[in-house]
Amino acid sequence: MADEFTEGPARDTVADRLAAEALIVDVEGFEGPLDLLLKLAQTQKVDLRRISVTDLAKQYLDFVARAGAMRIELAADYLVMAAWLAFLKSRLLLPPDPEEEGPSAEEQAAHLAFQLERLEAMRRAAAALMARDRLGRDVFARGAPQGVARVRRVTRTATLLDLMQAYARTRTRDEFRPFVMDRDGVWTMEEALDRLRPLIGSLASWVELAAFLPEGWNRDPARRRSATASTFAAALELARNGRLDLEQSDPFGPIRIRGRT
Amino acid sequence: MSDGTLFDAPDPAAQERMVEAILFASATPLTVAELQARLPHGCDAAAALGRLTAHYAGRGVEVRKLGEAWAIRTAPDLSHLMTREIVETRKLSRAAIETLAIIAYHQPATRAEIEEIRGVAVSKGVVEQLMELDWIRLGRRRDTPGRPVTFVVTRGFMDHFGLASPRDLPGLKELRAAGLLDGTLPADAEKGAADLFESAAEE
Amino acid sequence: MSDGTLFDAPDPAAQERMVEAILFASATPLTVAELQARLPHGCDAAAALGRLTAHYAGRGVEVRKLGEAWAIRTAPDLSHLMTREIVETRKLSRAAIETLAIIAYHQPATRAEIEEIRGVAVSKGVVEQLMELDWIRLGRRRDTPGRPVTFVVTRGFMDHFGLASPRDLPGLKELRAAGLLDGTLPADAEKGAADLFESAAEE
Repeated sequence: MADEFTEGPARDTVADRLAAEALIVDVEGFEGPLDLLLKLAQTQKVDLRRISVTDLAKQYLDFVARAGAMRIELAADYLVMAAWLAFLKSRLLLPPDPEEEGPSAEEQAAHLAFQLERLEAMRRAAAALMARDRLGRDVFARGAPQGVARVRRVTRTATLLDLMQAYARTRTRDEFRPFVMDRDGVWTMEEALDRLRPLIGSLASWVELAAFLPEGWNRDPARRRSATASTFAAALELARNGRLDLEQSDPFGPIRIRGRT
Repeated sequence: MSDGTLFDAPDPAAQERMVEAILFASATPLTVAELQARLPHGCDAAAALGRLTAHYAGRGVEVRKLGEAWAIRTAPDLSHLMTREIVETRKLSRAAIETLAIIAYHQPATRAEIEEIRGVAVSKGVVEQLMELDWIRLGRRRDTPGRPVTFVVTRGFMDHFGLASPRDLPGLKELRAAGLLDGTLPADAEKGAADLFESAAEE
Repeated sequence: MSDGTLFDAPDPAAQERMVEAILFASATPLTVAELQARLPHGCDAAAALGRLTAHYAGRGVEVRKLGEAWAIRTAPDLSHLMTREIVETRKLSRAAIETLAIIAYHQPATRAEIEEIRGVAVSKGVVEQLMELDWIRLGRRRDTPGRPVTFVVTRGFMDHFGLASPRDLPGLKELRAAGLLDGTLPADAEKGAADLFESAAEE
């Protein structure tokens, strides 16, 4: 940014700037050479656009000389500006050199005048801004603001892919097998019920329960035990539902069932 | 301000404006005496307060007496505007998505069936969560001993997952073809799932 | 809230009450979008704001547009009653005030531009102070070599200085007409500043 403004006070590296800042002395309350120039220009009491830059340069150089005489250590910025103004002043006093490249002395002087005018305009704008009705001084916000209570609610979501992956997981996980009951030797109660239900409807007389064991479940004792237990439980369930009657003549005697109509 | 204010009190509308501004900007409720002290001479704080209260009747805020002091407060029926609900969406837990998947594939499914497939007990929280999401609901009781409740998926479930029917869910064979399923299947798993689809379709 | 609210928006008077309650409760200005988000479905925050602004015209508090946001503030002519509410703020240095003005009138402004206008380096403390006051914030980086950061003014700035739009900055038109706002800025920077004003006004 600074590069495009080569005719101004040179601002080089960060190190240079830091060194310059260390030397800054706030001479009589001026904030930098431009501020000082503006103050001096205002003493000419003319429109800043019609200011005499040669006079201004002279005023500035006088000020710097005076400061030097008073052994006031001036910041580097002030001295850079002084050198540049001395150069500009000499160019303004000499006839223009047609061979010279870059902006003419008049253009440089005009730019300086513009800078001063702009700085002054910004100062006026700043003052106008600060003079507005300001919050906390002229206008006021709600004294007892009510915050918005935040209620956090968590919802859960899942995608179809999640669902399918989850199902695949439940059907394939390693620990899945051990939890599956090995049903080869087990006649479940549901199976017994399914077998009994269609048969009892036509069962008008007493029939021994053992006759209802499924085929092939009589030989292996383990299978017989399972089938007997589940068929007995199924019979109890159907008796409870009023579908059949159950009887046993003596302890450990055969259990007989009869359909109820 | 000139001495004139001693004798020329502001007109009633001006006094009402003043009380309005003071009450608005005050961090704490103010008593009539406190208001009076802050108004120019000759003002009647109580009367201005009365007019202000009437002006705000039925508006979004109201002038309310709190003990001996007065304040402007939100109308009680609008208090719901003062809370902001932050809805946070998180992924369903693994237990919940698996339970849901089993219900979707095997519906109607009893708790015992879900537990048998997952190999762990189904927690009450998971079922409640899925019901709250309106993804599962109770189906008909199973006509087996104990008449256990069954779970089925809901219309909401189909809407969320973009399914016309749970039968549109890819079967295990298709899952495997899609690379979603690797590892060995239990011998009867595929058949079992297919069977269940059939029975579900019949209902 | 039932689904019905999707279709049955509250009537205009009810919407106005709601906006009134929300604006009253907030110490900081709220944008139309923020208001809209807190109103039930189907409400028109902008229209309700318009009615509310008209209702409060001439009262002790007023509805004010502050940048892109809206707030209820006490009427400026009643500031003499508010001595008790005045918040004593640290007096700003001349450097801070000028830096703030340069950012406001030239935004987005780079540090180099501020330094060029003031003729001195911007001290770090000034930028920090203005940021702490929530009057300036970082804008988008300038698309020039080095991609310098830019500064823009905030919603807090608009609120503090009671500006409805960046165009309301005192003397802005005159400064622009005099060519004092775009003198040595590169063409793209100028465009950037213009864009910002435009887009701010459009929002």
